[in-house]
Amino acid sequence: MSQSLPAIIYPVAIPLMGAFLLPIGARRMAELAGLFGRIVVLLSFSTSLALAVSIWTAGPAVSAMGGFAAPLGIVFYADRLAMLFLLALNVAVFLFWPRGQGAKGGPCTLMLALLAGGSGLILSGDLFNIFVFYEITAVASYGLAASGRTHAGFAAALRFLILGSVGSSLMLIGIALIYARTGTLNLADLSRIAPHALTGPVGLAAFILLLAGLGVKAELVPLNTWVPEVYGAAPARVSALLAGVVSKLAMVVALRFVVQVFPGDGAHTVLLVAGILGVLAGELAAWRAGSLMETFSYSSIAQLGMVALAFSISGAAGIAAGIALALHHAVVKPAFFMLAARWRGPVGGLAGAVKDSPLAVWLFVILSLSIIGIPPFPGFWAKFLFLKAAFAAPSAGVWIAVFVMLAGTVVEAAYLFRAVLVFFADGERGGSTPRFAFAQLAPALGLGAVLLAAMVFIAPLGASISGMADEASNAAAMAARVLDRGE
Amino acid sequence: MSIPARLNEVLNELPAIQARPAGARRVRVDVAPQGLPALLELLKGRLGFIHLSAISCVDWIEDGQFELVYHVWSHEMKLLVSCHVRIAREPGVYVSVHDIHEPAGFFERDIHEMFGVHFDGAPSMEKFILTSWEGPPPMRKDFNTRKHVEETFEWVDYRPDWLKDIERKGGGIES
Amino acid sequence: MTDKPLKSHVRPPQDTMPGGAGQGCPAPDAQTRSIWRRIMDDFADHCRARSLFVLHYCTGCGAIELPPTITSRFDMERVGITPMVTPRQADILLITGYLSLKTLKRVILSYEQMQGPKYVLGFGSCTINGGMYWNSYATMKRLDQYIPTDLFIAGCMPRPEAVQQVLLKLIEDIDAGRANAWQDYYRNYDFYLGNQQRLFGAGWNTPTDVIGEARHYGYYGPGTEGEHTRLLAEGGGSAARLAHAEYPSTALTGRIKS
Amino acid sequence: MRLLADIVLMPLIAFITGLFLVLMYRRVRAKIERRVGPPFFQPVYDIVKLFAKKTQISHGVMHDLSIVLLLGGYITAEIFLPVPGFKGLAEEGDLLTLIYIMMVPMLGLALGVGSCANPNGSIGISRALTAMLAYDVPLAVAIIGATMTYGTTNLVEIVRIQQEGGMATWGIATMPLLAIGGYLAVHGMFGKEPFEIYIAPAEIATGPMVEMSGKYMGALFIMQCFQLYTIGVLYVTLFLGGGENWPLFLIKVAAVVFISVAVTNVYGRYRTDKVVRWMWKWPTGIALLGLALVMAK
Amino acid sequence: MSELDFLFAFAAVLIAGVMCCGRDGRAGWAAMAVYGAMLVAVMAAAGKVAGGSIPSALGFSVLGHKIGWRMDGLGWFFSMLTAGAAFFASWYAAGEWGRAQPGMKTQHLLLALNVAAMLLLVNAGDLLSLFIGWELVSWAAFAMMAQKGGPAQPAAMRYMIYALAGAMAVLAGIMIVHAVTGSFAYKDFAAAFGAMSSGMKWLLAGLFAAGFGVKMALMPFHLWQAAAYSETPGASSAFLNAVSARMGLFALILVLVKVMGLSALAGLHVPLIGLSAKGLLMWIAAFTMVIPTFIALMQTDARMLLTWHGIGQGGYMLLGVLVGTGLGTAGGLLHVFNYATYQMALFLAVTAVIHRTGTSDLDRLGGLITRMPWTYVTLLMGIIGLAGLPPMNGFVSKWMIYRSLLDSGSAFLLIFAFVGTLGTILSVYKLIHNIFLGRLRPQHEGVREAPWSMVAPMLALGGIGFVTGWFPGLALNLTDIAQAAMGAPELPHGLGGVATARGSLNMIWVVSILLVAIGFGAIVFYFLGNRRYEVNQLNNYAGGHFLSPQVPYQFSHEFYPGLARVIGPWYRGSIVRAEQGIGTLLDVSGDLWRGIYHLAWTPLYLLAATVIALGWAIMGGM
Repeated sequence: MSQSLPAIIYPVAIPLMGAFLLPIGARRMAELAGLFGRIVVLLSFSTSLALAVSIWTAGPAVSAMGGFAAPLGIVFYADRLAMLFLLALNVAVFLFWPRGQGAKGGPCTLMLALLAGGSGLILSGDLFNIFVFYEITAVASYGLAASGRTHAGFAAALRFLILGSVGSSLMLIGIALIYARTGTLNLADLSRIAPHALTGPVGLAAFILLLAGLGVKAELVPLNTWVPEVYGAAPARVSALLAGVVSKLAMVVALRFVVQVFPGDGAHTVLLVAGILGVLAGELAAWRAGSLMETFSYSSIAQLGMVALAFSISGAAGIAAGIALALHHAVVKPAFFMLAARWRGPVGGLAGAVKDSPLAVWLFVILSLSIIGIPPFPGFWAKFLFLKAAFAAPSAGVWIAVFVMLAGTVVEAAYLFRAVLVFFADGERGGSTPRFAFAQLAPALGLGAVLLAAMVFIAPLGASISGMADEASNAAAMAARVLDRGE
Repeated sequence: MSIPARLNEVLNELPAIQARPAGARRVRVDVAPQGLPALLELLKGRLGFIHLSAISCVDWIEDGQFELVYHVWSHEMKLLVSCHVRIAREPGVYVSVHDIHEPAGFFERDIHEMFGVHFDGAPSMEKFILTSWEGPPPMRKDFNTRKHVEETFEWVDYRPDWLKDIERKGGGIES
Repeated sequence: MTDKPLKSHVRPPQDTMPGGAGQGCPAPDAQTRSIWRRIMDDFADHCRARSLFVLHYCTGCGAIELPPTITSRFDMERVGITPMVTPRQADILLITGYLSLKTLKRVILSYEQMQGPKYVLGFGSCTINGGMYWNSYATMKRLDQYIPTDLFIAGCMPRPEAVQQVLLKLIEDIDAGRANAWQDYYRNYDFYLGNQQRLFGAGWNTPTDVIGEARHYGYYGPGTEGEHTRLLAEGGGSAARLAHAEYPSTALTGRIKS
Repeated sequence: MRLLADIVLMPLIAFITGLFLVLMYRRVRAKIERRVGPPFFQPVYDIVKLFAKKTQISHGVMHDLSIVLLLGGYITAEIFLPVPGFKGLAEEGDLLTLIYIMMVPMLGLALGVGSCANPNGSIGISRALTAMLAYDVPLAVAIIGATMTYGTTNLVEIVRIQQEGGMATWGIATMPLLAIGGYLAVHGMFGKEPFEIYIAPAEIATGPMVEMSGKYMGALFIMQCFQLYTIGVLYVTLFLGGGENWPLFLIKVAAVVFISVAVTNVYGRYRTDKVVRWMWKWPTGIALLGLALVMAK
Repeated sequence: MSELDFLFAFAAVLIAGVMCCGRDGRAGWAAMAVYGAMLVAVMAAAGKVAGGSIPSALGFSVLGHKIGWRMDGLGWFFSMLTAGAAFFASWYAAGEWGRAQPGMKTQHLLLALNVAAMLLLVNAGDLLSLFIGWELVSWAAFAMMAQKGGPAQPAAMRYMIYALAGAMAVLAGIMIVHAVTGSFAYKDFAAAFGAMSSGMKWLLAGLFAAGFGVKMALMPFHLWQAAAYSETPGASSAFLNAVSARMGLFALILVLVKVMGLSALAGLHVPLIGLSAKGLLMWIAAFTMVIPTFIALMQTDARMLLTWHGIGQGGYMLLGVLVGTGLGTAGGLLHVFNYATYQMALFLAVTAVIHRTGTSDLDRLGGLITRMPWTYVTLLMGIIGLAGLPPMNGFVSKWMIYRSLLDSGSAFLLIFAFVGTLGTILSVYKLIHNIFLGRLRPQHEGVREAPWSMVAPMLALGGIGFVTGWFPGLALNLTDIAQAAMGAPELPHGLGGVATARGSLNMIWVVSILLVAIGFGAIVFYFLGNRRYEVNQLNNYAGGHFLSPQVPYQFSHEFYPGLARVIGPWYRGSIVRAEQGIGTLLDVSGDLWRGIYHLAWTPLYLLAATVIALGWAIMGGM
């Protein structure tokens, strides 16, 4: 059942080593940095792929660091959910590797650090370990946010840094609170102690603090004021990566906490409230947004709000819906960001874009149809899963959540198709809107292809997601697997 | 029957003017052509002669003159002043007073149509009564209406020749 | 001049009157009429005599005589005479008194808009010989020069009794089939047009296409077209040609009725 | 064969009765104005004179078709209107069909007048349709109330129900309010004085009839006869127990028309919006009250 | 490969065909041929579908739910309508009108997409496929509306928001049903509906009625339809008007009447007023009949007038179906068929007028009867049908609806229906008078009749209306199939019409007598008087005034001044203000949220809040 120790470590170790070696090498051969970085990513991708295949076949794997047993030692826990997001992270990093003038030493190392931190975050089964890797990813994302080297970029990154550090400190307090009450930091151990130790206001306060920490990255309402500025100012590839995958990682960690450490209703209602506020904030702000980039950043807040709503529904169905929504958003949002990168400025100025770059406009239409949730597209099936889960256990909060989500979808459709109609409007001076070079369009087209493929193979994809959700939802099995590994 | 004192003062201020009472509430004032607008202005300004009821024109063909009579009323003094002006018949041109009394515009158009007197500065001098009339201004004495009628119209003769030969055969109107 | 009636057996010859207007012209559809047709015509004349619509067009000072004649004092409805608003539906056109040239234009237009057997009654001496406006440049003197007139009433405004009497005389004429002056407008249109053009100039025309109607109803006589209508055709524009230029035709097929 | 006789005779009877009704209308008006009034055959003379007009002016094919539609519409309406002795086709089409068939001639006239290209006519038709909207609301309420009480819309059946119990089961006895509301609406339908806004000779030169001359005008006179007859008989059939025998039936129809005509000649002319307001206030109110009573039963 | 599969195959072939070679001239005629073939295929399937239903191979299962399509009587009826309407629309567009249109290829493509989407909707096998079809229809209609650009886009945007809100309500309803019954099949839903609590029943009925009511433009959601449908280019707007709005009615019938059952709806009672759910819906239908009709009365654009009438007529159909008796349901469904014929004829006629004169503004047209007689004949047949007067088919269905209302004793609803008909008569006369009658304007002097390729479909539609008016039995056979599938009681009817105990209608006699009487009238007219003489339009009575073409002598602006003075103040547009209220609410809250993201000191506020919370937790919790 337990895999050989080194296999789980590689996805974290390789990028970490690469991150440190790259600056040394880069001083002499500057252009080699990009290439070297890519090789490292490919390497880590292949190892994690191998790991994923083995887990898929043999079930979740556990590895304790340095031979120390579970409750004391640091444990890595990898199940199919973790593997899915690990692969997604690797693919995203490879796809959005900085190009052009941004590809000097700095951003590449940060990218590798981000990869390492992210993988560690998703794999570690220990609370403090999660905090450490969360810090690594946070720092890396601050650096990347500023990699645009523009004045606005620096200011946004600074505000992002301040907010992130405040969040992290709150998270630290939370961890300390838990450690004080339970005496252990291992998630599996906690899942056994927490139900009777962390109940009551202290437990809730601890969860809120943890969620506050994670909320910064997961764009939950009170903490996501940095989103429009950073995504607006950062280079498109960075915002795509951050919005697309990194925010999902934080949400998955929050899921782990809710499933294992805080199974009670308190945590679920907090997540529900955060989700509702997220959807409301995202959709309404996007309705009044000026440029496309700003619209999509608000829209990502809204989508993550929906994921939070899904996770707030206890039980495997909720988790499955959450995964489906997160995965779909991870595919669609980066493509939107790549498009928005070329279509800067207010939407009104883009009249007649369909004549200049028809492919981009039709991709935009397909993506918006899917994100709204029109039947043949996978977006619909994600919403379908969410509604199925929501109506399975209808409570007052869930009714409000459903209403907010459906109303949000209507508003989302309104502002997306407001833009589409502008594209199709017959602009007077043809050729005024920016054209797309194939290189810029390639990642978006790739993601579009993935979406269409998902549309075709919806049935198997649905089955695997629900399997993943079942496995991730029973905390007891995970605890048993981690703790009494020996006996 | 005498001219009210206030009117007398005003009239004395103008040169070449004769005024004499012409009835219970009527005064006739003869004034030189160039003095009329001033007279009307004075009467209107000072004594409240605000109502120009009519402008009539008389064709003195023997003297070769037209006489224009401006009938002006004052409701305060309950008095009518008719200002008589003589203009030469041939050019038949006089100045318009429509800026003092607005209804004058129509009276002048009427006189132009009927007598051919042209008023300088009048708002419009086109026909509005005899719209399809091509002949000379009909009210001038030199226009012979009888001859015109004789030319354009035919008469029913009360004893046509066919009636005469019927009567010869004994028929005709019962006596 | 006492208005003594003509002895009944006296009938003035037609050709002496210019244009043959006045006391009824030769029997209209002179071709031999079949028995059935004669019966129908007699019955039609019988009904026409007893149902007359008078046009509400008060052209002169005599109109004030009409109300007592039509309403309760003399009640002409006893013999079927009722007032009607538009010329289209009216049979009798009353010219009650003097006619200024401007009004004459409207009278001619209304006359042409009237239908089929229509009758014109001239009230008072103004329509006979100009009346007291005989030497006025602005009024017409003889009504029957411009539109064919059936009956005149002498007097400077005849009283309702006289009006009643002329109406009864008209009814009697219609019953006997003699009241056909209206056909004369079609047969001698050139004469009437000539008189009208003399007053109103060559450009004078009305939207009604009288020549076309004459040809359509079979009253196209030798006098219908002459040099006046030719004048109208090229100079002022004949009703037909003008119809095209100025008045677009509503004929379904769009053809212009020549 | 019986049907063929009905189809030919019913319109003829309708026309002749209509002539009498028109004569009665003009005689009553004359008597009110202290006049002798027209001779006996005056309506016939008018119609024959109009048809015997030598020149007939038309404004296009639609102008002619409207007259044809007019006459056809009213003849059809007569055939669906049961009178004593003649059942016609009342079985085939019921009261609702009759109400709609009575709208066909109105539409035909409207199209014809429209094609005359004369604004007086168009204004007349716009006022006529507004008046129709005005008086048809109370009429509808009355008809619905009647059909509710009788339970059927088959006119022959309605007449039979009313005649079962003699005077007591007449419509006016069983539902007085509906009858009164209905009568006020019917008075509006006659299109006479208080609601004569669309003929209004002084303002719009007889409205729809402005360009009608000769046989067109004759057809309109015939329509007036049919109109008086049809509306009178409809009211009699619905509320006055239909026709047991001819003399009584004619007296009832004459009575219906007489009261309306008598009232007509003492009124001035309402403006169009006054017609609408009046019709939707008093007759509708009374009829609704009656309907409420009927529904309560 | 059942008939249904043939149908789907035809639709797919058509879309592909138009995509690849939509450019060349013959594409229009080819599309027409395919639609004709579709119509024939549907007609052929009539026998098979009368009893049960035709399964289809198209179907897949996802996330554990099996989704399939099959055609039952109701689906067959609406498929026949769709194919017929598409056939006439493409026939009209194939001719000269199509060649004169910019971007005709996209219009053909969108028409094909719309037809395919509608076929998917009406032949849905279960609730999920119903929703899939519903979404596709909404979006295909949106694309067709927005295609022309310019003023069409805001109208299309407004439609899309309404349609999507409706779709979300339907989705929520479907998911609730799934949560309760565990499956999407109609029969499970029907079985479980009886046992549900009245609160749940109200919720489901409300959600489905609102969701489908949006597409049908029922009263509170009717604002979008007039502008959206009249801005679409001619032939496709005729298609949209005739059939697209009826998809809402199809879904309403399917869910509310067939699945839930009218008796169940009658059981639900509104607490305060004594109405049942069915009664409430009938009153909504009644208001939908009257108010849009009187709004149509005040329109000055021909297309807006017709689309407002479309909304009004929708009220009639729903009212007929909701009465529930055999006569009422047959009346409602027959009205769907009749409405499709005359509304399409009207719209094509108005498009022909626009094609020739360039405008559809009623204040700038007039007297076109002399120039476009065949278009006039079509419009005449159309308005007689729309007003519901005897010779045309519109009368038959309205009579049946009135008859059923009388039988069920709902007098006040009948008064509303009657007032609606009167309003229709007034506004349709205004339509035909302002366009074709009255004075011909000088600038329309050179207008010619529309080309034959446009006149032929119009006359064909008018002919169908007249024939089914004369022999309503033909159309009633079609509605029988739909009625059987709906589970409504059977309606005994002959070729001429319906013979019930309390009042019967035999249109063969009514129309024949009308024609005979018109013949007699023609004899009286043509033989009794003298030959008529046609005069030009200026030979007119004008109080002695000489008419000239330059001076406009036409009464068309504000056609019913008397009526406007009475009912003018009633047009307060309260629903329009409510809609604007929601819009401003959305904008204000959007600005509010956006403001939060421009706050500078969020971290500080956050820190302060957490410290306070922590203090409370520690003090209390420890």
